[in-house]
Amino acid sequence: GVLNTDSLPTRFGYGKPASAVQITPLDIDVRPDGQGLPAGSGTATTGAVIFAAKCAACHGAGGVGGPNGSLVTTTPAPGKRTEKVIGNYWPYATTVFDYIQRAMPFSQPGSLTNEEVYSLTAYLLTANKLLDEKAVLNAQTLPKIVMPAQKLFVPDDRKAGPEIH
Amino acid sequence: GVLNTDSLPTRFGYGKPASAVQITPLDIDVRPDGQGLPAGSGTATTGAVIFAAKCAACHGAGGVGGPNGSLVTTTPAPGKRTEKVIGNYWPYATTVFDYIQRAMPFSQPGSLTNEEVYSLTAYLLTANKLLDEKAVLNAQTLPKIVMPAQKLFVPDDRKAGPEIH
Amino acid sequence: VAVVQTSFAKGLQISIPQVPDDPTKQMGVPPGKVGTRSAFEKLAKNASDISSRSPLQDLYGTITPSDLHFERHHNGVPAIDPAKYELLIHGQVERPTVFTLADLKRFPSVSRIAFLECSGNFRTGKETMSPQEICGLTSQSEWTGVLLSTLFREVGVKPSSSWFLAEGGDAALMTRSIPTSKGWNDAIIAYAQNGEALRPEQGYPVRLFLPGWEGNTSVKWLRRLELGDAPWQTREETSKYSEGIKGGKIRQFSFDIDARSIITFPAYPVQIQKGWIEIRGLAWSGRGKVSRVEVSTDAGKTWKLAELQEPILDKAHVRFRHLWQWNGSETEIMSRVTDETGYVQPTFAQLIDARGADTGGYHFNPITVWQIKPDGRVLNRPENFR
Amino acid sequence: VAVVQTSFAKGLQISIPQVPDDPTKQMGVPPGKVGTRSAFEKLAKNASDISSRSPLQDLYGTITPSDLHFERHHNGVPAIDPAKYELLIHGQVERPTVFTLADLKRFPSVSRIAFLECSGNFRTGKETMSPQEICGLTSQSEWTGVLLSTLFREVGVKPSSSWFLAEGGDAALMTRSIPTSKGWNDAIIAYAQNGEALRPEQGYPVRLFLPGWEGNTSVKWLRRLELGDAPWQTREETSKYSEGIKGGKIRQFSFDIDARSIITFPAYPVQIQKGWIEIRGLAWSGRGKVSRVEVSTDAGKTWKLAELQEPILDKAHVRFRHLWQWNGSETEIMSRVTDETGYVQPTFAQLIDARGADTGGYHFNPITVWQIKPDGRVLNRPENFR
Ligand code: HEC
Ligand code: HEC
Ligand SMILES: [Ca+2]
Ligand SMILES: [Ca+2]
Ligand SMILES: [Ca+2]
Ligand SMILES: [Ca+2]
Ligand SMILES: [Ca+2]
Ligand SMILES: [Ca+2]
Ligand SMILES: [Co+2]
Ligand SMILES: [Co+2]
Repeated sequence: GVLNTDSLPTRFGYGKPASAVQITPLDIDVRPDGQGLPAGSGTATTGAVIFAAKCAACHGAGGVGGPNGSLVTTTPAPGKRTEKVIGNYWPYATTVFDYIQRAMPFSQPGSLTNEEVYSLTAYLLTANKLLDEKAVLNAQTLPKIVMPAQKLFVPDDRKAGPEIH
Repeated sequence: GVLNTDSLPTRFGYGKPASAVQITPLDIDVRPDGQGLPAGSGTATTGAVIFAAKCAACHGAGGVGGPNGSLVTTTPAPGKRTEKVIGNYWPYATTVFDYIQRAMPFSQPGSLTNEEVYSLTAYLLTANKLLDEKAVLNAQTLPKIVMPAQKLFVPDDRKAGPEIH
Repeated sequence: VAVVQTSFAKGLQISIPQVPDDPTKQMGVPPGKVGTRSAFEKLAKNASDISSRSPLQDLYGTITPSDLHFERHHNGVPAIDPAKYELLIHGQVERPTVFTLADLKRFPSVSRIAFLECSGNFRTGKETMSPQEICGLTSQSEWTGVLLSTLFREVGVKPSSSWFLAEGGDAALMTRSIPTSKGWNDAIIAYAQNGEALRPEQGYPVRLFLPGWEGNTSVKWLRRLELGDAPWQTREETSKYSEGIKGGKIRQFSFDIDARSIITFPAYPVQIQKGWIEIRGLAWSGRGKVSRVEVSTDAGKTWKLAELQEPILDKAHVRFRHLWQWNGSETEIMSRVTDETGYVQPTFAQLIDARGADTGGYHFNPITVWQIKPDGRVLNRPENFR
Repeated sequence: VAVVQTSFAKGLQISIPQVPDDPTKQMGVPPGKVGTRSAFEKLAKNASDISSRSPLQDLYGTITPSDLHFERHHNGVPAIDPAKYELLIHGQVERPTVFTLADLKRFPSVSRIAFLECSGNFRTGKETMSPQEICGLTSQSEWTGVLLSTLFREVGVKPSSSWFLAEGGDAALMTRSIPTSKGWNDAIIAYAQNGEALRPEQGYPVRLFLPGWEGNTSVKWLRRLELGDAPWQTREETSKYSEGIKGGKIRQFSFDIDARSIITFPAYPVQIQKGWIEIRGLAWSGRGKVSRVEVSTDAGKTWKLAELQEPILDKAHVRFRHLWQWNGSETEIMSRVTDETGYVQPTFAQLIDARGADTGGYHFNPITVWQIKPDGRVLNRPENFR
């Protein structure tokens, strides 16, 4: 099922060069090193107001409970597993910004401004006790936050072969 | 893709024995040696009347022309191929009975009595000049008719391999 | 519904599905019980009163979507209640038996991917013909069922039986005589196609499937098998599905599908542009596996080996591909297949030469030639029987 | 529509299709442009808000009918106009490029039959669970598209690139980081499935297809590939699609689908009868070909080799079958696959033993055990994480 690559020309010439004007609006991804973070900033105080208005209906007041799951660490009921949330399971804080920006609020994805996303990120980190409530989150400060779960993450160590892993 | 037949039991025991009552109504096929021909008989004179009423609309008056094709040999228009019909192309007369019985008239298949099928067969053979118009067709006489095309038919002689055939 | 003006369709009223300006900004349709086909995909067979042709030029890979499998019926598609379905096997057998659909499904099963082609699958006569029109009576599915040999053992087919009659439960009561050896060899009593029950148009709930043989012998809506010792000479194996050959003779019981290939891209009605073009097509043989496909882009002067998509299966459509750099000159392109028996797909002229001008359209498997015009139009090269 | 009384459905209103008493005595439905599914076949996926499961127990062979392919979306199925569709490739490339759908189809194409499985494909907890409920997030298609390596050469991917981001054009803007080596190796930018354009639920008009890898990485409705030198750590590869392992660690970027098999017949909800039974099921591995499937009919005490339907394809569902004569005694039946790397499908206990009790449902591929009751009922044997 693999094409004999010897017979391929170096280039076919299909497609058009992509200009910055085409790339920039799509290139919204944010990496752990901060690459991709936009200008702007936000705080937990502002985030709390936005969260109550746009998020709490699905994720609960203060990010706990709600029909679509908690976002903040809580103590599990006896015999229950700990819910995996930002505070205890997410290895990078930049992911909070990236994901909210692309996918939330669920019913209106892509509707938030950069300031709003910074503020919501600050709010959720604060609620998870990972950020001081006075802190200003921006492209410089956000990548510096070290998440408690980061040290737990290991890349796949499974190998082909008989071992069960 | 082929099952390892070694591991098959001799019989699985699924299905039910078929009784004569189940087989007989379905077993309507007629072979060139006459096997399968029912009791009864028919003549071209009777067949002509039935044909005009039940068949001519589709196969033309006298079995020539009509929206669904001629059944009787005609001289082709200059430059046209001879139409392949019962008289010049069918190798066995029993096939006429078998096919009419199972499939005609097209809009009411299976509606004819054995007498009607014998008569229509007699009529079409007569129209194709293969049977005397006074002849009585039945299980004994029908298989005896030798069709002009029979000598033309040869079984497939193509073989696997490079030959074009 | 909107009215559009294009060079192809002037003032044509067509339906344009509604899509959001930016689908990333509004919630999509939730998961469903049964999937859909995009409203933008207008796939259709080419239907007449008696057949319906697969849109080969619009298909990819080798599996034919079940609802685009070609159709050829002799009195339409019957509606059959699977709970009432029965298969009768009788004649030269130890134990005449009736099987329900549930009985058939309990037997050991097999699956195989194989083509099914109508032996009348050939049209020519004009330039503006697509692969669908020329050659759309071939399709491919993964068929599942019980080997007929398993049922033969179950009912105790007698050694005296050399032919059996297969009869359909349609309004044509379709009947064909089949050598009993094919039943012992690889015939399948099929009840499934591409993962699900047979489609009604393909014989629901049960059909005969004879790998590599002309489609008509794979009797649909199968209701009865009678074991005998001579062919029945049914109308479908005498008046039809027989072909004139040299010396005024008529060849009968020509079951095997001779090897064939056709370029499905580029092909009418597409218009091509200069530059690299991947020539794509299908190749198959009823006698075994495809060994190679050659492509000519210089009107048959030289031939190059096309790439064959693996797996190359026995009696199955194979997808072939060949890269070609078109410089804008007028030319003709064509493909020819060679099967594992050494048979090389002939030209139209070679077939007429071998069979005589009186032959008809059955088992007619010539090389299809596509004319490439300087403006990029791709046209069938019509052939003439006389 | 009629009201029927059965032991299963009391007074349920169901639709019974109308069929003639004798379909051989009235003309059938003429050939059509698009085929149909028999009204007697009630095939359906099992749909929730976020996924929809293939009815494995109702399927035959290995191809999943496209409209029964499992679904897993993160904000529904977007409606995309193929004429407006574009794929952007940028980042660590010589030539950032935008491709239309027509551009993608012009490149050399490949087809391959391969499974796609969601790595979250495991449910347990009760006896009355069918294969669909336990394991219905796996399906198989013949995928056609352009090798990503062909596009990588076209845009000039820089040797510095070790990871790329694949982004979907759905309302979740789904993103996954993929090692660039997978792109060079066997990734396909797929635009067709089982002979026709991708279905909307499977990513129409274009998806990424990563053979053998967890389904979520085969990003649907693909709109963008960014070449980079480190993973992005998207929410889908951190918060989700990661699994707890021993020592409180969390395993990430676990892409390969471990080998798995499941008996799909007999399985809940069927009830079996004494006598010969063909045990049927599916087996597959994301690491290569299936080498063998063993079946136990005595609760795991002894194992026998099942027959494997050819062709056995790389990273593809394989149909296995094994004849068993049931004497009416209570027992347990199960299957286990071994792939060509020597990996043997583990039991639930072996998996917990290897990963610790804190692991979740991702990449959970245990042997499925079916309890056979003396009255012929077949029930799932539920397993417990703690
Ligand atoms: C209409 C319901 C709804 C609203 C409103 C909503 N969410 Fe969500 N949220 C969801 C759903 C559903 C998911 C899970 C999506 C998935 O798994 O694909 C989710 C997931 C998340 C996650 C990831 C959780 C995890 O553990 O992986 C975060 C973070 C999040 N939402 C933040 C927000 C924020 C911030 C807002 C407001 C700006 C918001 N959500 C508004 C429904 C909603
Ligand atoms: C409503 C139209 C219609 C009527 C009425 C009809 N036929 Fe036909 N007949 C057809 C069609 C259509 C075919 C071709 C069927 C096929 O090829 O599957 C055909 C085929 C035949 C053939 C085979 C021709 C060949 O060369 O293979 C015979 C013989 C025949 N009909 C006899 C009859 C007789 C006898 C009757 C009356 C009892 C009859 N038909 C009534 C439509 C009709
Ligand atoms: Ca970026
Ligand atoms: Ca933004
Ligand atoms: Ca008989
Ligand atoms: Ca009769
Ligand atoms: Ca023939
Ligand atoms: Ca994983
Ligand atoms: Co080539
Ligand atoms: Co076995």
